[in-house]
Formats: sequence, C-alpha cells, structure tokens
Amino acid sequence: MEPLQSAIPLYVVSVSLAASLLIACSRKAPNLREFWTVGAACLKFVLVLSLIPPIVRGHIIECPLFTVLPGLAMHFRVDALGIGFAATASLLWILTSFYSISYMRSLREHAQTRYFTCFAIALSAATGVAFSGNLFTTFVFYEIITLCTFPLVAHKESAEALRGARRYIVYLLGTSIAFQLFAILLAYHAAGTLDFRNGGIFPASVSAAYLAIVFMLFVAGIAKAAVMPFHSWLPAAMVAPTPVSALLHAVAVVKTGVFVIFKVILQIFGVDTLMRIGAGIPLAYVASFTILAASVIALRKDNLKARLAYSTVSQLSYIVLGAALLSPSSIIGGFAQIILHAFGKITLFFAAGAIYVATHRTEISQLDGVGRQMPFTMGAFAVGAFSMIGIPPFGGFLSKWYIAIGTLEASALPILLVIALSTILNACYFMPIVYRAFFRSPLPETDSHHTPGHDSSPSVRRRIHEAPALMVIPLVLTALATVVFFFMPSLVLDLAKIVSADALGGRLR
Amino acid sequence: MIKEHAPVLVILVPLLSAVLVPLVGMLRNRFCWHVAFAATHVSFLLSGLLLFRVQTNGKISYRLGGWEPPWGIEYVIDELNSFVLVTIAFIGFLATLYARKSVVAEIEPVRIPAFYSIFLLFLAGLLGIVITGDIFNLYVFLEISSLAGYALIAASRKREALLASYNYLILGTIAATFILIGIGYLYMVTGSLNMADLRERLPALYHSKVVLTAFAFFSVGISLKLALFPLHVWLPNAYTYAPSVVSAVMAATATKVGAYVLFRIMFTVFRVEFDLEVVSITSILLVLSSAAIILGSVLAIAQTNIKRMLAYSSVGQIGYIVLGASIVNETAMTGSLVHILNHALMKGTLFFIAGCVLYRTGIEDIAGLRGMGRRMPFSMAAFTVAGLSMAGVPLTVGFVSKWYLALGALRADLWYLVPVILVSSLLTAVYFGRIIESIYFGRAEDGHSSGSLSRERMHEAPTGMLVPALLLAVLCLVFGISASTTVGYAEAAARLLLGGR
Amino acid sequence: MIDFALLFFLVVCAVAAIQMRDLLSSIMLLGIYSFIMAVVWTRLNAVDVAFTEASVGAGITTILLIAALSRTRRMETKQCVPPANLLIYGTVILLTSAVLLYGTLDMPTYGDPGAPAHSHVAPRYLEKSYEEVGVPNVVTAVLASYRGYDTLGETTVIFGAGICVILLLRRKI
Amino acid sequence: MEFIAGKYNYWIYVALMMIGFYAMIAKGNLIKKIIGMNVFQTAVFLFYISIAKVREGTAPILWDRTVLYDNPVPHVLILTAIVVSVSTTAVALALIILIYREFGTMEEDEILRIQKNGSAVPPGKPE
Repeated sequence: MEPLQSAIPLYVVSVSLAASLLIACSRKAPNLREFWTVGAACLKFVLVLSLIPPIVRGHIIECPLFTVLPGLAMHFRVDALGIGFAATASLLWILTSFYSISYMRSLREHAQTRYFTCFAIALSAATGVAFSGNLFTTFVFYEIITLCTFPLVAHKESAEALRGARRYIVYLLGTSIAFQLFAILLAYHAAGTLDFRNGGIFPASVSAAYLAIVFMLFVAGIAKAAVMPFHSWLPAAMVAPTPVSALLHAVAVVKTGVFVIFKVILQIFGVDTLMRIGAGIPLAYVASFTILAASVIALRKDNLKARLAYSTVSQLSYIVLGAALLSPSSIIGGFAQIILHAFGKITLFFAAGAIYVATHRTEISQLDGVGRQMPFTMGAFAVGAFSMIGIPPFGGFLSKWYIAIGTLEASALPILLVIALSTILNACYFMPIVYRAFFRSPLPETDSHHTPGHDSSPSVRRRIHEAPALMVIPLVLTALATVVFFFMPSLVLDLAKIVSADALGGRLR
Repeated sequence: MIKEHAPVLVILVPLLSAVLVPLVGMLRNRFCWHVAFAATHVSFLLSGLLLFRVQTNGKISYRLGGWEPPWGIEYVIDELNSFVLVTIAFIGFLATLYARKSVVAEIEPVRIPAFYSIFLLFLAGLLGIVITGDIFNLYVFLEISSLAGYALIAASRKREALLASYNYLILGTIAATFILIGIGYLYMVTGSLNMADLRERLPALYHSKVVLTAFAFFSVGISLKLALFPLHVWLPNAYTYAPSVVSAVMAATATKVGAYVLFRIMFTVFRVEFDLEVVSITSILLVLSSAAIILGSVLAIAQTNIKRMLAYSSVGQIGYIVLGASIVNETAMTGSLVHILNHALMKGTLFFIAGCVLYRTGIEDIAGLRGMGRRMPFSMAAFTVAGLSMAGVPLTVGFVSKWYLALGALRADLWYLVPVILVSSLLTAVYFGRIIESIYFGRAEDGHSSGSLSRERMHEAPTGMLVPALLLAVLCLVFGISASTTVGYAEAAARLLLGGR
Repeated sequence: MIDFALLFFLVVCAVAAIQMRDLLSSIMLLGIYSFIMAVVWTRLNAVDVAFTEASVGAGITTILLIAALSRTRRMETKQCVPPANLLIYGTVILLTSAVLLYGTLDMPTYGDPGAPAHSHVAPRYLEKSYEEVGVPNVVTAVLASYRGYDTLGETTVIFGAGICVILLLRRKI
Repeated sequence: MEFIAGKYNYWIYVALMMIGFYAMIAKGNLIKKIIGMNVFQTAVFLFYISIAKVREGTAPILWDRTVLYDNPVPHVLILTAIVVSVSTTAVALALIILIYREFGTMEEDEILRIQKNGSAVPPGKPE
C-alpha cells in the first residue's frame, strides 16, 4: 500500500509540546494549568486514534518535517509498531494526568508547574520516538526524554533525589552518546541512510563482523530498555514521585527503549540480516538472563517501588526477547507485551502511589492488612500482579503465550524453560504482597513517615481510607483494561500481526 | 563603488574608525561606543555582501593599488575566507553591542576611548589576516591584532591579567617571529610572497630542506597562536583574567583565525599532497588534536572558575577544529570549518553569559551559580542551550560539527577517532551537566539568607548585554536545526581546500 | 674579513647583553648590538634598513628601555634556573637550531645572483619601478606603491602601539 | 671554505636567534626577556637582509642600467618588521611598568608567588 501524507503525527507530537508551554505560562492558576494537561492528553489521544484505521488497513503515514543536514532529516513515519506504542502512551497519559493532579495536590508537592511541564514534554518526545521515520529523529527524541525527565526524577531536590537523578542521567546520556551515537554513525557510514525500512537498510556487502559490532553497540546504547548490565538507572530513578515512575518508568521511558530496540532489530537490521549474522539468539540469551536475574533481585527487595522496578527490568526483557527470537509469533508477543505490560505495570505503580498517599508507607513489610482498608486499590493491584505473572484471564497471558510459541518456532527450547521459571519467580515476588494485604491483620496504624516511635500515642492514630477518588478510578480502569484485553485480544493482535507481517516481508500465515 | 571596493573597505572601516575613536573620545566619552558600533556594523554588512558575492560569482580578487598579483598585494576572497570573515565580523559586531554596558563596569572611563580604539584595531587585524592573499601582509595584520590583543587582555582591572598578557606577548612574539622565518625561507627559494603564486611555484621545491624548515616553522608558530595542545599554556590565564567582552571575542574569533591561517598554509600555500606525502604533518596534528580534545575536557572538569573552565574547554574545541584538517577528507574538513562558526556561537554565548553573571553578581566561581536559574532565567537559559550544544546534543550546532568530524573519521577508516570524539562529548556533558544541574536545582545556601534571595528574584542582566547573548544562543539552535546553509558554505570551502579529495 | 669580525662581534654583544645582571648595562649592550647590526646592513647595501635600525632599533628602543628602567628596578635578581627546566629549554633551543641549520643546507649560496629570490618578482621592481612610480630608490618605490598596504599596516601598528601604551598606563591601581 | 663563506651569515643568524630565544624563555626578569626578544627579532632581520645580498651588487637605488642591484624586497619587508618590533617592545615595556607598580618586582617567580599568596604590598613603590 502506498504511504499517506498527513500532518497529524506532527500535531500529535506538538499538542503536548504546546501544552507544556501553556502549562509553564499558567503557573499562577493551578486549575487552568491542570485543564491544559488534561485537555492536551485527551486531544492527543483522539488524534492518535484517528490514525489507527488507516494503519489497520495497511497504510503507512508519512510526515516529513525538515532537513537538518544533507542526509539527516527530521521525519515522521507512522506504522503499526509506532501507533501501538503511541496509543498506549497517550491513553495512559490521560489517566495519569488525573492521577498526578490528585497525587500532587494530596501531598502538596512543590514545583508542580515544572512537574507538569516536563511531563508534557516527555510525552511529546515519547510519541516523537513512536512516530520517528529514521534513527536520527529517534535519537533526538530519545535524548529529549532523557533530558526532560531529569527534573522529574530530581523532583524532591533532596540530596538523595539528586544522587538518583544524576545516576539516571549519567547512565542514559552516557550510554546513548558513547554507544548509540557511535552505532548510528557506523550505520550511516555503512548504509548511507538512517531511514527505517522493513527488511533493514544495510546492503549485503557489509561484513558480518561490522554488523555484529554495530548491533552490540545499539543494544548497549539503548540503555532505556534496561537490558542487564545497563539496568541500574531504573531502580535509581525510583526516587521520582510515583506518577512519574508509573507513566515514565513503567511506560514511556522504558518502552521507548524497547521500542527503539524493536525498530533497530526489525527495520534497521531486518530479520534476514540478523539471521545472517546470527545476532538474534545471543541477544535472546542476554534477555533471558536479565529476566531471571532481575526477578531474583526483585524477590529480595522490601521497598515496594524497588520491587516493581526490578519487575519492570525483568518484564522489559520479554519484549527484547520477543524481538530477538526473530520468529513471527515472538514478534507478535513482544509487541503485545509493550502494550499489555504497560497497563499491568501502571496499575501496580498507581496502587503503590495510592498506598503512599493514604498511608505514607513504602515498604512491603508494612502492608499487612492494607487490602481490607483499601479494597479497590489492592484489588486492582492483585489484577495487575496476575497479569504480570501471565495467568489467564488477564492480558499478560497473551503476550507470554505468543512469546512461548515464538521460542518453539525459533527452536530455542532453553528459553521456553526460562519463561516457565520466570513465571514462577513472578508469582513468588507478587503473591506475598497480595497475601499480606488481604490475609494478614492490619498493623497498628502509624501516623505517617515510618516513624514507629510515635505509634504508641493514640492521638495520632487515624483510620486509613482509600486514596482520593481521582487516584483510585484510574487504577481501577487500567486494571479492568488488562481483563478487557484478554477477552478482546484483537485490539492488540490486529496491530501485532501487521507488525510481524511487515517485519517478515508478509511471510506470516 | 561600495560593491567594488568592499574587500578593502571591510578592513579600512574599522581601521580608520580606530583612529577616529580617540578623537571623538576627546569630545564625548560615550560617543566612542557609537563610532565603534557603526564601524563594526558596516564591516559586518560588507562581509555579508562579500559572502553573497562569492557564493554567486565565485572567487573575488582585489588588487590593492592596482598592481597585479605577484608584484602588488592582493586580497583574495573565496569560499573559505568569506565564511570565516562573516563569522568574525558578526561576533565583533555583537561584542560591540555587548561591550557598551560591560566595558563601563569593567574599565575606568578615562580608558574607554583607547579601549574601543584598540578593540577596533584588533578586529581589523583579524579581518585583515583572513582576507589577504599575501603572506607578508598576513604577518603585518597578525601583528596588529596581536598587539591589540595583548593590550585588551591587560585592560582588565585584575592584576593577574598583567602577567597573563605579558606571557602571551612573549609567546605571541615567538609565534609571529617563527611565522616571519617561514615567510623568509619561502621567499628565499621562490622569490614570491603571493599565496597563489607560491602555490604554483612550491611543488617543484617540495623536497628542498629550506621549504621543509619553512613549513615546520609555520606549523609551530601558528599552533602557538591558535593554542593547539601542548602550546596552549598562554590561553587559560589570558582568557580568565581578561575583561568579559575581550574573553568572549578572543575565544570566539582569535583562535579561529589561527585555525584559518593553519588551513591556508597547509592547503592553499602548500598542497594536500605535501602535507600527506612529504611531511605527514597530518598524523602529527591528529595525535596533538586528539590529545587536546581529551585533555582539554579533562582539565575543564577540574576547574572551579567559570571563565577558566571555558578557557580549557576552548583548548579542547580547538582540537576539534584541527582534527578535521588532519583527517584530510572533505567530510571531516567540512566539520572542522563549520565548527569554526559553531564554536564561535557557543563559546561566544558562554563567555557573554559569564560576563553577565559577573556584571550582576560579581560571581566568578562555578559554585556561585547555584540556584542562579531563578535569578537570571534568560541568561541561564542561554547558558544551558550553549552548554548542551557544547556537549553535542542533537539539534544544536555542536552536534552538526561532531557528526561531520566523526563521519569523516569513519570515511577515512580512522574509526578510533570516533571514541575520542564521543568520550570528549561525554566529558563535556559532565562538566556542563554539573553546572546546569546546580543552576536549576542547587540552592544558594551560603552567603544568601532566604530573605535576600527572594528579594533578589529575577535580577537579569541589562538588555544590552542580554540581547547579544540570547541572539547567539538562538543561533546555536537555528544553525543546529537547519544546518544546511552553514554546512553548505563549509562544504564549498572544504572542496576548495582539498581539491576534491 | 671585516664582515666576519662584525658578525662575530654581534654574537659577543648579544651574549653579554643577556648575561649582564645590571640591566642598564644590558640595555647599553643591546644598543651597541643594534648599532653594529646597522653597520652590517650598510655593508650589505641595505641603506634604508640600516638607517631605520640605527634610529629606531638602536635609538628609540634604547630610550624606551631606559625610560622603563627608570620606573622600575635596575638590577636583576640572581636566579637559578631549576635543572629540569634548563633541560627543557635546552632541548627546545637545540631542536629549533637543529631545524634551522638543517634548513640552511639547501639554501642558495650567500650572494648568489641566480638565487630564485632575485629572479622572480624583484627584477620587475628594478626594471620598471622608475617608470611606474618615479622614484629612483626602489625600496621607497616598493614600500610606497607596490606594497603600500604593508606600509599602511605598519603605520597602524605604530598608532596601535601608542594607543595600547595609553590604554595601559592610564590604569589606576 | 667556500661552503662556510656561503653559509656564514645564516649560521650567525641562527646563533644570535638562539641567544635571544634562550633569554625569552629561560630568563625570569621581564626586562631581560624583552632584551632577548630584540636580539631574537633582529637576528631574523639579519637573515632577511642576507637574502637580499647579491655578489657585486649595489644598493637598489637606480642610477645606471648596467649595474647589478641587490634585491630590494627583503629591505622593504624588514623596514616594516623593525617598526613592528619596536611597537611590540613599547607595549611590553608598558606592561612591565604596570606589573612593577602592582607587584613591586620584575621577577616572574616572585610575581607568581605574590599572586598565589595574595600579598598585595609592593615593597618599594616608586613615585
């Protein structure tokens, strides 16, 4: 099918960019400011939705922007892969907006304007990555995300927050300059172009060793995908406020990373080239290692957000694994995981934030009986956890199923075992939380801020309620969504099949 | 008439205005600035006209006094120097704009007429170096600008500036004399002083020991002038203690002219074949510039004074400019040449802002910038943009140059230079990142009680100083987002220098 | 033979001027050095240059130096250069002189009328300058006309130096 | 012998130049450096004038068509260079006077020491 020309991708990206300006300008009027956030989020989602039908029909949407240098252009090009990511991110932005507003106001956080401004820019850049038509555009938006999430991670401005934020930026910026940019240069040098193209851009004359080096540099350079050993920025980033962790570190930022890996594998190298140089399976093993190792670490974390962070590291590698296996089903599974993991993980983070707002508790060992006091929150948490583990009837099952089939197609049996083992590990680190929350009697309620010395005083005792409705509703919705996805898999799989067919040159079924 | 004589007017306008300024200064002190402003403005417009004419009609040759080239002095304006000329004239123009407030704060009123006069001479000297096609004439203009440069540095109120200027004078004189020796040696065996004529006559003599010696002395002399590592020793002190506007102009123009002269000698007077096959100067420069790139960045990290940090970073950036020439292909050369402009934009912004901060708060240490984002939001935004650009963030000018340099290195199969470039980008990101973080997230704890901080909210630099800085910062973005124009000029110049290699 | 002696004497003067601890004597020796240089140049038929050197080099420079000395101190403090530094300086100087001497090997013999310098641009000045400029002294003709812009630059340098000195000496402590 | 006669001037110029060069980089006294600088530059001028010499040539003042003249070009260049050299000296001396006023000394190591220790008292302030 011939590509369609449309300016809508540009609008999608600039909606939140414009919103960030408006937000910054209305720092004196919080309600107006929040209106901009919500309005932009809704508008953005509608615009993204309007792009879906042509894509499902098999079109590709082109939107050239401008040329920076001869050979380097900013260029949008929307395909099924990109629209899936963009739709997820922009839908979740709406929910996160409500959640953030409530969260920030409940905790009376400082610098809220900066927070919402940076948030909007980050979303803008995430869709920019989703829509980018060449590696240069991807790289630009990738860096914008890194830079504009720095203030979000450092939001508390405490020494600890700054330390975490510094680590975050050093890792992300460092790897992207030292490795990713190097890889891009090498790719441009060999191929003469950076445009994404199904089947890859490298001419057959490029040597396998060269390509292998470029591939390794890419994997190392895209640290946002948190493949070990380049994962440690993610736990460090957990010093950020919870909505940031929820949307950015469970969805936008890390998904940007795996999305770029997906793009690089499928549209820079191409399945055939990677088969030729045999780079897929080694990467699959690295990803498998990450899946297991991160799960084991997650088991040992008592801090709820830290456990979720390591769970993210582990789950992201499923996506990388799906792409690395280079088989039709695994690609479908990897793509589905991008979307399904987003919904599951954001539910978990939302719940963690709600718990913090309601109880000021951050450690898992303090969660005894919370489920009885906050049934909706913890109910949703349980749903999210089930989806993560991959139990039917929750969405997470779909992606794992396809990846598992993919391992068979790629005849990589050991990896199937890894998936099985990891499912058990997932259950091991999620189920105790759910158990604790519902089946243990509540702790003596402390006032707040984990100061156990004060809990003897009866005057500071107070009952724990659910968090504000604006926080609970989004997390219930996302939890419901994971169920919906299981029963209406075509929402995800239609796009996934296009992605897979594009990548394999229509060889699917 | 103007169009015809533009090549000589570019020089003569600031030169004669320099004579005019002290006379005007006798009447009214503050008119000096007006004269300087008008002169640099005219000079900038003329250089723009020349660039335009070169781009449309090709090389311009202007015969001074009407004598034909090898006998008389010739000004030659081609793709290379028209580009450098505009860069210098533009920075000079903006600096004059900036100087109005800055100079009043840093220099006693009695000295202002002399200051502007010298300032104009300095610019005229630089422009003259760039425009001339005669190698001895180049020496004369080099001395004009150098003498003016020494005095400008010493015009600072800081007493450390005196010794810095003196040391620069000694090294600068050694450099100039070395260049003079080179000229003498070439004259001895060719009988000519005209660059184009030398280019024709030299190939037959490439293996003459006289020519080799001449080339060695040119290289060392120019490297000293352009502060190529390890001959950069004069630069940090000079830039640190000079008046703000002088640091900015010198960092943005003087070293660039040095690089220009190096390229002229290496590729116009001598030919590429000579550099590659006879002396292999390029491999020496490759090592030195790589060392400069890395060590400049490392030393910059270690500094606590803002201007000194910027000075060391200049050492590294000069390395980039020379690196492109030592790779010897069109891509890298393009990167090098476009970096002449790009670095002028970035470093100009940074030094301008350092001056703004000094003007408003008297702060010179990096630690003092803490929390400055709230007090001087526009200045700090410009600083941030330029800092990011120095680190080579895409869509800023810094990225453009580095892209071409790295790509050029790959095309020449010198892949190991790419890590050098990337590592130095990382180091640059570290030292600028640190500052940018403390600007926006640091709290100015010491010395300021919270009450005085809130009173000091928004204490921006005066418009006259802010506007040039912001303009440069905006250009950092504009030429980073749409680099085709600047890269186009640089590419044409690179083709000219390397002759299609 | 006298030329050889003069040149030798130059070296002696230079060494003495550098080594003298009394700066005033140093300056006087420098003046003598310049003056001998002027004599050498006269013998080399560079009359104009010799005049200039005698007046500017031996005259004005000496006066400037003495004027500066009168505002500062006359004696140089005894200093011992650290051996490490001496080694560096020694290397730099040996290296530079080695390169220069290497260069002299291929030079046209001193006074050779067929040297390229005398056969390319200069002949035209010698042949045509009288018709074209109308001054019998070729040096003046070239200075004033063919390379007039160098002379403009030269004047600018003097002017610039004057202004520089004004700029500097008006500094208040 | 002819070889020596053919190069003698050039060698002397190298020797003179190195004497000046040594003073410029190794001497600690600022005025000594300037003296060295003059020796250094004048040596180079000697080289230029030597280039101009033609055996049996006369000063380039035209009076007879048949006579062999010296090359006038180096003379012209050196006339300019001498002026430049004196100008540099003047500026350098102005700097020295200022440094002496500020630091009370002309020895580089002492100035550096004063700068480092921050002592501002010029011991024997003139005027």
